[in-house]
Amino acid sequence: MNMWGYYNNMVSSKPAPPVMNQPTPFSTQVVSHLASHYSLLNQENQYGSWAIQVSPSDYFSVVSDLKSRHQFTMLTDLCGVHYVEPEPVLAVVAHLHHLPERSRLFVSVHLPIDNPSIDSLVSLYDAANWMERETYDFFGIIFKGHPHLVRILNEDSMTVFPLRKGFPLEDSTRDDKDDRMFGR
Amino acid sequence: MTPDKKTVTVNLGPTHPATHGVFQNIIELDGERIVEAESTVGYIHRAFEKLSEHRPFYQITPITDRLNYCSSPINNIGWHLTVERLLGVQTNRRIDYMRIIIMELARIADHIVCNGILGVDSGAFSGFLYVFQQRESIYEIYEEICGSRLTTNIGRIGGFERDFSDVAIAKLRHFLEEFPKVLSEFEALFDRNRIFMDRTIGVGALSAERALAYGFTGPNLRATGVDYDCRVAEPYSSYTDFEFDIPIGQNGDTYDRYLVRNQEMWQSLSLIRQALDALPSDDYHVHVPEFYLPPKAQVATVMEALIYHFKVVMGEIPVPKGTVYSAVEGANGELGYYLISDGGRSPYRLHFRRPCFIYYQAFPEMVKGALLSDAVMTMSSLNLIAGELDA
Amino acid sequence: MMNYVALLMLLIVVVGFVGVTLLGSHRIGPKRHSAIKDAVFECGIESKDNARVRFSYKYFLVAILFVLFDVEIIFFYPWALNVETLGVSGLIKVGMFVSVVLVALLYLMDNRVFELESSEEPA
Amino acid sequence: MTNLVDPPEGVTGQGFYLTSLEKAVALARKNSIWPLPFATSCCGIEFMATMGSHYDFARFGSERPSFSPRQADLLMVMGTIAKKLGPILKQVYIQMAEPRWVIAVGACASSGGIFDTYSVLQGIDKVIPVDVYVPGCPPRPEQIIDGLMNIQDLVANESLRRRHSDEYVGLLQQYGIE
Repeated sequence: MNMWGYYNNMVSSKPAPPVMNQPTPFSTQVVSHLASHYSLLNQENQYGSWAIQVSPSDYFSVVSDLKSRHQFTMLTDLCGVHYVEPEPVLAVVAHLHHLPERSRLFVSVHLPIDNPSIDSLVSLYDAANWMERETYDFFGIIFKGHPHLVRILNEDSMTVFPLRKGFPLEDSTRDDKDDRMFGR
Repeated sequence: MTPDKKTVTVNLGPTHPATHGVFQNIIELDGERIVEAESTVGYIHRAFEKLSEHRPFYQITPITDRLNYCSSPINNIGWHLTVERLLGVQTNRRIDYMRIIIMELARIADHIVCNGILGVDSGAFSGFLYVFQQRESIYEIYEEICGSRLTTNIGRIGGFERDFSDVAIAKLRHFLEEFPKVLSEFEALFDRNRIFMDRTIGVGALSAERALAYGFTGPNLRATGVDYDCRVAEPYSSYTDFEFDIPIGQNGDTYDRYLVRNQEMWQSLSLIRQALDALPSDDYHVHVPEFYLPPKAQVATVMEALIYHFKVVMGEIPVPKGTVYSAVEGANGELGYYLISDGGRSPYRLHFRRPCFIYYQAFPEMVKGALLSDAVMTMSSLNLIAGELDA
Repeated sequence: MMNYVALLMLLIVVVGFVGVTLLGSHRIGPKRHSAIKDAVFECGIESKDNARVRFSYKYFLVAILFVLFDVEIIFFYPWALNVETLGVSGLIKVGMFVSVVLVALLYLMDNRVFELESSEEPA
Repeated sequence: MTNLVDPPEGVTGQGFYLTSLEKAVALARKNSIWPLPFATSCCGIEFMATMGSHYDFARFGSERPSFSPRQADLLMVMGTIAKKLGPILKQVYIQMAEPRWVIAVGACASSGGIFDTYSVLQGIDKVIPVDVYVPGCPPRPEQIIDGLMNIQDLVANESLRRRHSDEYVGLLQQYGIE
């Protein structure tokens, strides 16, 4: 079985393995290109990958640009984060991956907690479907244009969004836990 | 009853024997052909991510065990690598090699389950029995190294809790001798088996483009012909030190996935052999007393050990703030840890990139137009682990 | 005639044992009925839709033919046990039987009974 | 020839052997328990190992795992039961034929285990009655086999009238099962 078959089709030379905690030159180039077209609210090297923060209105066009122009063909993952400080916001982080150049890019967007809604990426990446449903399930972020935005992991009857900070972790139905015994 | 309705609704799961876990597939059948499939997941959602936000770093290792429980050591070591990356800890060669031995052993254990069960689903029970016997010897090696069989909790942040004993090395050597025989036998049973080939070739095929669009990684992506492997693309631990091939398939069907997994077992065997032969002598853990629990005997006798034990357990250790994504090549794909640390004793947010979760959404497309019996084979060959899928 | 008494007793014992155990377990065994208990087992969820829908008769035909050919294997069993005593004549007789079955199979294949998804209806 | 099982207590005489029907039935039931493996997670993999050639679960008369509740005697719940799965487990239990036994394998099935979270059922005894609990996360195959042997003891000592008794009906009613 051959090595590097698919990579060879996509790029002429095999890129060198990335240096630990150093962004690849390719991703640096892409980020600077993005910075010239969009206003990047934040730009940070996260242990070897660029993480950029964009405004909710730019989010879809940035990701679409990254896919069509810069060939970030894979959406590795998409997740939500609930930041409490300095002000409570919900963030969506899309993990994009450029396979041949071995570059990862994290596009994040901050949304107000009282009306968290953002464009869905399903039209760009099929993988986004369940990831966005999961993020909706956990954080209650509404993805506009998602074909089937319902809860995926929790029961449909659930009314809260469990991964928001402040929602208790532990099961509330247990009556055998005596706090005096646990030192809490 | 609607007499005009031509399709029959068949419900595969949640407690169906063919699902090997708790998934639900509602399948619309026109005769024997699948017109439409819809999957429901979440039946063993255990809130790993919420749980991780309430556990100190070293206590998250047992939680990762239960992600893909067929290959827990990969999850454990992937988590340790993530934390070490956040802390900036450099491990020595011996630890790296030990980790590679364990991870490749776990990969073999996982592929054994997947391919053995694929055989069971196609009606050949005997292959399962042959390879599961060998899986027991992998368990024995785990037990010798960490004391546990399935949910291993192997290793610590910064290395291992104990060195490989002579018995462990001997058992590894014995396994390296015995397993190739059984694997050859297993391959002889299936590789050119007419019935098996008829049941798997062209079944559940997905093109490379579609697989990438769905975010496939691991053996399932490699079966489609894309040679993306975290071990090569973003080498972690010490994979750069060894020679190994990345087996790839062509058609992305069930047969190719089976072949890729089998070939990966051979590669893993070769990796274990290389790492075992070149195992340098050094410490089995690095000196990070803030995170590595001191030996229990010292806690009772040495003052520093007691202090550090207290600090580790009570979580009074400063952790750098930052966001880190670290991925390892799990047994069924890229297993990623997206860790946001705010400097506290437990992660501010920890998101697992679970490959199974991402595969499974392609299932309706993979089985569309296939026969009902093909759906069972496809599901089995994707190596869906419910614990990882539902997190 | 007396020779058959043993056979008769065997018959009584066999039928009696089967009957007594079946009836006995039916009488003694605990039973519990409720709406959920008597509902269709649908992998643990409530069943929806109706199983009584129309489907192609070809599946039924294939199922019946499978049973037919499956049962015919039973006829090989006495021959296989006595293959040496029956000798060549036995082989010829079985060969005749197989050829009859084979002709039937060829006839079915000619009528495209096993092609479930052919567009044209079988003759 | 050795006996596969020892005969129950009884009166032995010239050409006959007498015992109570209860003991004979118990003997038969005990050695032909058909399990329904309700395997959800980690413990399911250990059950696979138990079924495999090394531990050979079938030695105890459990050769045939039944995936339909109708022909099953023993519901083996292995692994975490989330709250979403709770009603399904209950449905499967109700649809099993009497007499039925339940074994909770592993910490998660017994008590929720380490997953004291909002989504996990804290022990299957919240929805169905359990006969034997097997501790461990996951239990070793030996422990699973020990659990089965405990079930065998229960089966062997169960009175034929137990399932008709008011206590049993009351027990089921506690769980809302008719």
